[in-house]
Amino acid sequence: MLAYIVRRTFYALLVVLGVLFFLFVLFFAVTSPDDIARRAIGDKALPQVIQQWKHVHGYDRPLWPGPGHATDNLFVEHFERMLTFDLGRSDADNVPIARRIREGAGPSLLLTVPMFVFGLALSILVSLFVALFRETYIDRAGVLISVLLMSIPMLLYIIFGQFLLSKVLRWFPLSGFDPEPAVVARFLALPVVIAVLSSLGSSVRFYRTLFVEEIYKDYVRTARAKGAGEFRILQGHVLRNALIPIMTDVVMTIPFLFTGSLLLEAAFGIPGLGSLVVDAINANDFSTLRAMVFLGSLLFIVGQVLTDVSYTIVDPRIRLK
Amino acid sequence: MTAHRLLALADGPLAGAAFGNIIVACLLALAVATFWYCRKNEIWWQALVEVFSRRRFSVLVLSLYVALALADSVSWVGGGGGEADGVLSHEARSLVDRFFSGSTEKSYSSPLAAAEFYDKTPLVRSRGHLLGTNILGQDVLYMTVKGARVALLIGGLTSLIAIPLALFFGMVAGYFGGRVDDLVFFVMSTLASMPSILLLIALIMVLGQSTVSVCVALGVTSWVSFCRLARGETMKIRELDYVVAARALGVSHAAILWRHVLPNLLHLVVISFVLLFSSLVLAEATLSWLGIGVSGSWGQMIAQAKDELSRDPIVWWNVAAAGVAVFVLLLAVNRIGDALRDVLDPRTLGEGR
Amino acid sequence: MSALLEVEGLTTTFPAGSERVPVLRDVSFQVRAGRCLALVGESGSGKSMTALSILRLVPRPGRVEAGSVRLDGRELTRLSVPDMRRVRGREVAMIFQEPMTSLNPVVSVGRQVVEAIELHEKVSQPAARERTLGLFRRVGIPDPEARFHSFPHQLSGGLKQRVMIAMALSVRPRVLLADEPTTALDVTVQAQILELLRELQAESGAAILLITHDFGVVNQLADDIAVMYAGRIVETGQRADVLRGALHPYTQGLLRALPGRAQSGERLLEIPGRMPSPKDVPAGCPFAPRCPEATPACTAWAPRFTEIGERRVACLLREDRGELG
Amino acid sequence: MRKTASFPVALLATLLLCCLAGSNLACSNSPYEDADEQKKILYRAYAEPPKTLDPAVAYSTADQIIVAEVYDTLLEYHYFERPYRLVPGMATAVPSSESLPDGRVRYTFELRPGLAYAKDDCFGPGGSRSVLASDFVFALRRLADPLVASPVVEPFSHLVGFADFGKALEQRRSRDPAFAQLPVDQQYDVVGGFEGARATGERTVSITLSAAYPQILYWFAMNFASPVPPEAIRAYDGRDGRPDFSEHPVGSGPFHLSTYDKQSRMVLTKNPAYYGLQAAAGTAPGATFPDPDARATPADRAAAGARLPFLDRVEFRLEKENIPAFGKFLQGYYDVSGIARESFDKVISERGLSKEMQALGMSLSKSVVPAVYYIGFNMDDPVVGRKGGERSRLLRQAMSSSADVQEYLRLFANGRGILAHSPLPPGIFGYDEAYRNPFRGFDMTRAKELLAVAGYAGGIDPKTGQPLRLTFDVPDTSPEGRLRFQFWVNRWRQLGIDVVLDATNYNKFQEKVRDGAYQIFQWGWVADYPDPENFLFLLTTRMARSESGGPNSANFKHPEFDRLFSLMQARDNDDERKALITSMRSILEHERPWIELFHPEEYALIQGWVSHVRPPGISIPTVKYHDVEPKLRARQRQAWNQPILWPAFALVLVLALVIAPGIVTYYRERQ
Repeated sequence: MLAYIVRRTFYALLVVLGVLFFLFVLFFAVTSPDDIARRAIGDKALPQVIQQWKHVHGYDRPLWPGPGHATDNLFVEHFERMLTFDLGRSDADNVPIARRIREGAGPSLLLTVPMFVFGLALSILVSLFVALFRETYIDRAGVLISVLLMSIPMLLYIIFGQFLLSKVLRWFPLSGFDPEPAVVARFLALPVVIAVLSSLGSSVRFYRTLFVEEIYKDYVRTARAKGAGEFRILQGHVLRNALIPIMTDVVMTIPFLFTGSLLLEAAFGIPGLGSLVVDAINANDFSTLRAMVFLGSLLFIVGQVLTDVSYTIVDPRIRLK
Repeated sequence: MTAHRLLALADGPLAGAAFGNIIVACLLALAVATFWYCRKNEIWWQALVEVFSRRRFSVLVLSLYVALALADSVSWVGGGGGEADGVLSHEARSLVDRFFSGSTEKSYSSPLAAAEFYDKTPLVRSRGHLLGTNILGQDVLYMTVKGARVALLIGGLTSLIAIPLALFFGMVAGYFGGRVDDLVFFVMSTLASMPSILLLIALIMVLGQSTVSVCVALGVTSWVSFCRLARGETMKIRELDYVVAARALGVSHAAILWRHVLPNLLHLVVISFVLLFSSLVLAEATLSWLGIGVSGSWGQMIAQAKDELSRDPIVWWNVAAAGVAVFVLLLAVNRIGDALRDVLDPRTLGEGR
Repeated sequence: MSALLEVEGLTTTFPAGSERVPVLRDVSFQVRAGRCLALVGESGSGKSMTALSILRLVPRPGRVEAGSVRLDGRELTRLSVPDMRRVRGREVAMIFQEPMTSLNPVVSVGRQVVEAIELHEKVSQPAARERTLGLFRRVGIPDPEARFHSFPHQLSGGLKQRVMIAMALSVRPRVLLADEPTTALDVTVQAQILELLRELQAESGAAILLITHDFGVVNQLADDIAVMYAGRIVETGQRADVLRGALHPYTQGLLRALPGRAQSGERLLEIPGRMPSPKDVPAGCPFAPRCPEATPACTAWAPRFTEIGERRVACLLREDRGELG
Repeated sequence: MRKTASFPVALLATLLLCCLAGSNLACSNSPYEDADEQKKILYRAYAEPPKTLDPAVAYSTADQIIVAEVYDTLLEYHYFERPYRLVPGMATAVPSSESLPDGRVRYTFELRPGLAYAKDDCFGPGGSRSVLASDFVFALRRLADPLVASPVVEPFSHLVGFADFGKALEQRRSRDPAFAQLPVDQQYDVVGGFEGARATGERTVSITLSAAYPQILYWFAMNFASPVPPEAIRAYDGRDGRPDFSEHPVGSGPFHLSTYDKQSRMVLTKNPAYYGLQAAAGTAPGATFPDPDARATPADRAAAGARLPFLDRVEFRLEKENIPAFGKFLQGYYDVSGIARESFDKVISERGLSKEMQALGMSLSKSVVPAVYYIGFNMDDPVVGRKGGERSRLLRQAMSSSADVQEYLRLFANGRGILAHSPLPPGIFGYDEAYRNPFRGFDMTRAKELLAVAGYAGGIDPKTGQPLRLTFDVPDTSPEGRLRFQFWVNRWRQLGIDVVLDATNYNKFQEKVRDGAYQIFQWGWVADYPDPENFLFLLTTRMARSESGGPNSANFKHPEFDRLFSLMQARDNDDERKALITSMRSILEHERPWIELFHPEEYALIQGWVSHVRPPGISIPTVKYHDVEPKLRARQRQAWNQPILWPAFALVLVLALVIAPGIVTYYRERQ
């Protein structure tokens, strides 16, 4: 078990290095530091100011390691800094990126955690319900509705949700965010509803398939022959078995709770990490984008390791010695 | 920087007509080839017939979209009638362009209205427009129809990039194993571990914004999952008796891959293609909202129209037209995808999520 | 003495296209307490479906169309769902063919047996556990404490089948439906399991409906035999009678195909042809196309049951004999 | 197994409970805490978070909405009077120029007594101190410091020794590492400051210019010359968890910044140390509500002579999208708002407020922004620029004649804006209402004729036989942006010219502009101060992008224009100056480096409970003049925001009706 975790972690580290290399190629080799510098200061800056900026930010050094600058180059520095979580400063407004991420993580989590919890709970409930009534019109309608729901782009959910629920019916604030506990739920309610609804289709379809697949397995028949009721079978046997693939799916999404939701945050003005990315796009802030991609990958890789390890705990069939 | 130039070229003079036509021609050729292959292969033919009989309506809808996209892809220069639209003499116009020629108004008009929406002046087209016009007075039906080509281009071009890539690396890695497999798997893990939407954004920002670079970025982010699948299947196929026998007999690797492995992966290719397609169109819509999508796409129409719902009186036809168009297409594709999966392969794929 | 389990006219159908096709047609038999009836036939003849129909566990969209199943005079087909649930496991238990897949892979085997007990009796957790351990001991599982926490994949096939038996016997059912309990096991284990079943039956006096296609198993366990073909019972009788002199040509064919019966120099015989699928069972005698003795009449009229002593057979050819006898 | 027995039930129960609890918490659409309802708080939206709050650097509107309230200035603009007039702020009087030998000019500012900074920990815990003349000098020295990177070095370099001081600092720093470690105020003292800014007493600041530059006074009405306490620079260095000075302002203005969470919310709170609230201030013009003018409302009249500010707090909320922001305004959650294009027709009818809005008690304020939007030609370009000579000039004139501004404004700005005939907007000296630029009326026939004379008849380039191909480079890739720019392109295409819209993102655009690889672009300029010089300098050779990287992106280089400019610049607003401006205007009319598009008009909607709001035009602090009536506001908000709840019940009912029969049949079948 320990050996497996060590091996898995080592590989994960290798992948982190791979990601860093890819990012370097993307953000330094394809886009030159000159571009970054010009982007950062804007059109009012004089050439010497650009030079100065490049100097201050250390972009005026060689790109790749070479004779005479084996360590003093951007390539080595990129790895060094990223691996020590020195994410640097934003190209757009010079704010330390780490601080921006710390600030943004809170609102993002406030949005994504309820979104995730409600989404998961509701989709499991609905799919259990649909599976319980399999091969009736409820099941057929459920599948059809799921496909309908997943054929609608998120944009439309947002547009219509905002229009109908906020503007016409005045249930929720139109947009905005305030971390004050007294009011925070108001702002999050609508985005959470929209997110849950928009992800419901694909989740229900996926989970229903898993459940139905399990229902037709022999052990379910055994349980029936024992005298277990339909409900008990669903939750004691089917859910238990189907939870393993569901968990894989779920654990992989947990890291992304931190990266927030781009569209929702942008549309509802929630100052989370999703907004950070959207701002970075609009401001051509490459250093922030770079940091966010790195952070996202890191979380994903950690999530992957966790999934693999938790798999061995949850599924007795692959419990390792 | 050469990448920039290349993409710029593709999006520049060529983009309007020739480049798109080439892509569409490629896709069409591929579709015909697939059809021909199925025709000759009884199992495939039966599967196709089965899918068709189960999803007659969806297939019909999809065919309509494809037909519209094709009509918009056949374009040529000249033929007159374009002056009213401000089209220049050397610009190619498609069948669709010609059909809707002279339909531009000054600004908004609501569906089938005879006068402009705001200042109530009479329209150029006195019988009005079926779906109204947008802020620049363009016929919304026209814009919506043109979106079909863009959607199919996004799905098709990206698949053309992603699927061969995935198939090649998946097959090679699964078949040869060892170092090759390690390397491919490592690259896959690396790419897969970057959150796809962030990677997409990063790629588009670095490559610059154009139809081709959006497709390239989508391709880069979407090939991995299929590659993983192809690799796994190849590993299984490699152990099949007749493949082992063929190897023992000294048949070349290329021949084995081509004759034994590839045909056995084809059903995965077809299903992945369909599943990929809808996710690509959805991804493009997201990108459009962020302002880095493909021009002329439904996603962009929706993004442009999102504020119109707040107009008073409300302008709904733009967002409704694009929304319905994208919804119906995705619905048809998803339904066909479901049927295809049921028919071709109920097991290995699980759900394409 | 009246029978404990009486099945009469049981007909189960599945939809095929627009109509419903019977997979069981007019199945009738009786099992008395303390006796073991073997339901014999080729695979696909409807043996397992009979057991599932008795428990009302026919997978959807199949359903029991007609007939009655009486347990000690109580009509099971008309029980409410909750009442039926109380019958399952409690009064009629079932052992399945595939011990590999019939146990829940993610629940420990001990808990699965405990669940069977808890479903029917109000017992404390420790008591249920104790009983389970006792059952494990009884069915010959070595080191029951350790096995209690094992997961199915950690046990051998024989052990799993013993767990299944323990589960089936956990609340002392009066009828045990054993669906090919030994098919998936190797020969030595088969013998042990059969021995165990015989002991347990002797102890509890339960009625057993043994479903098998293996006359070896029949020989070891059964008191009576019912032969099924294409969803119908074609012959019933006491074991010895049937084995000694089968009346139905199908039974005769089955017995001839038995390896043990093959005399030196005599070729191992197989019944030519295949059993028809429920969809295209021919009119007249379903066995007629494969029957070596078939007459034109066989394809025209469906045979009725002929009683010959305590035996019954459904064959036109024997109808005369019945009249004669 | 018994423990998991009720898992789905528990799940369902939790979900329902959470929904109930959530709906209880989320039952209001008010974005504010209910406790604040009765306070004198002004609610405003901002579209873009400030980049910096350092008064030496803050230049954008986004920065100035905070900086201008927190940092007080020596001079201010009169709140009502137009054309703009400077009045004393922290200074006791607006100084007049004093000519010195060798062409130098001196201004002497006398500080008002009782000026103090808002309480801040940089003065010791909870401390404060008086504003000293040396703080002004320190602030001016910071402008010269290259490390501060102030964007307004150019106008302040009129101060004697300003540029040399910066150079000296830089040299000393690179030579002497120990020096570079000193606090900046000490560094400035060691180098010795510069002659142009000297504190000649505790309350006297003397400014010396190397040559006449009357516009310098306007700069003293902006935040760049606001006093900065050196303590604050020392304390807020952004290291070891301390905030940076650019995010922790320390000023003497009417408000101080109490919350700065710029990605969502900023709060200004009344500064008790503000001199306007001190007894000594009396009727200081900058801290007293001015006498009413002709447009004054009864509320304005009642407020005349009152001490400023009225408000206890100003809440700013980030609203990146203007649709929801305007929606919230209509719900009563913002007090002042622009008008979203989408809602214009509901709000405005016949250039006045609609009946509906009037009924809600709102009022409308209109003003022309001192700004100009234009399409520029790159005059260095061989096709559209000066190298093409007469042919290119005619082409520019033709394209200018075909730009249909009225239609553009109607489509994209609801007609909010006036057609620009020259760079100068109304309200700026030199603006001539009667002037009609012959190439700025929309006239396609004229444009086609001009094009034909140029040699591009029907838009066909004789060299290639194909339509002339030009590129319109725009920095906006947003879907809406595309629509706007496409509008101009469509008009030119009607001339037969093949204009390609090249929408790149901002940095690629910058790259193109830098490389000179652009032909046509669109840009806007908002005045820093109300003087024609601030517009016309955009077309001088000295400011050309290709020469100095300046804001003259058209690279217009015209010696006669430059000569006239230098004459015009230093003059007071007299007839001679007007004549100079007219000559410059005719050069532009003929040469057409720009297609002047329009001067935007700003419409502000004001809720009935807000008083004294006037459009500022130039970005100057105005919040101190505003006042609100919280009681009225609370009443209105409640009336406007009754939620419509029946659809929720209907939905639940429909769901139940759809699902129930299924459940019933299911169980019946199972029996």
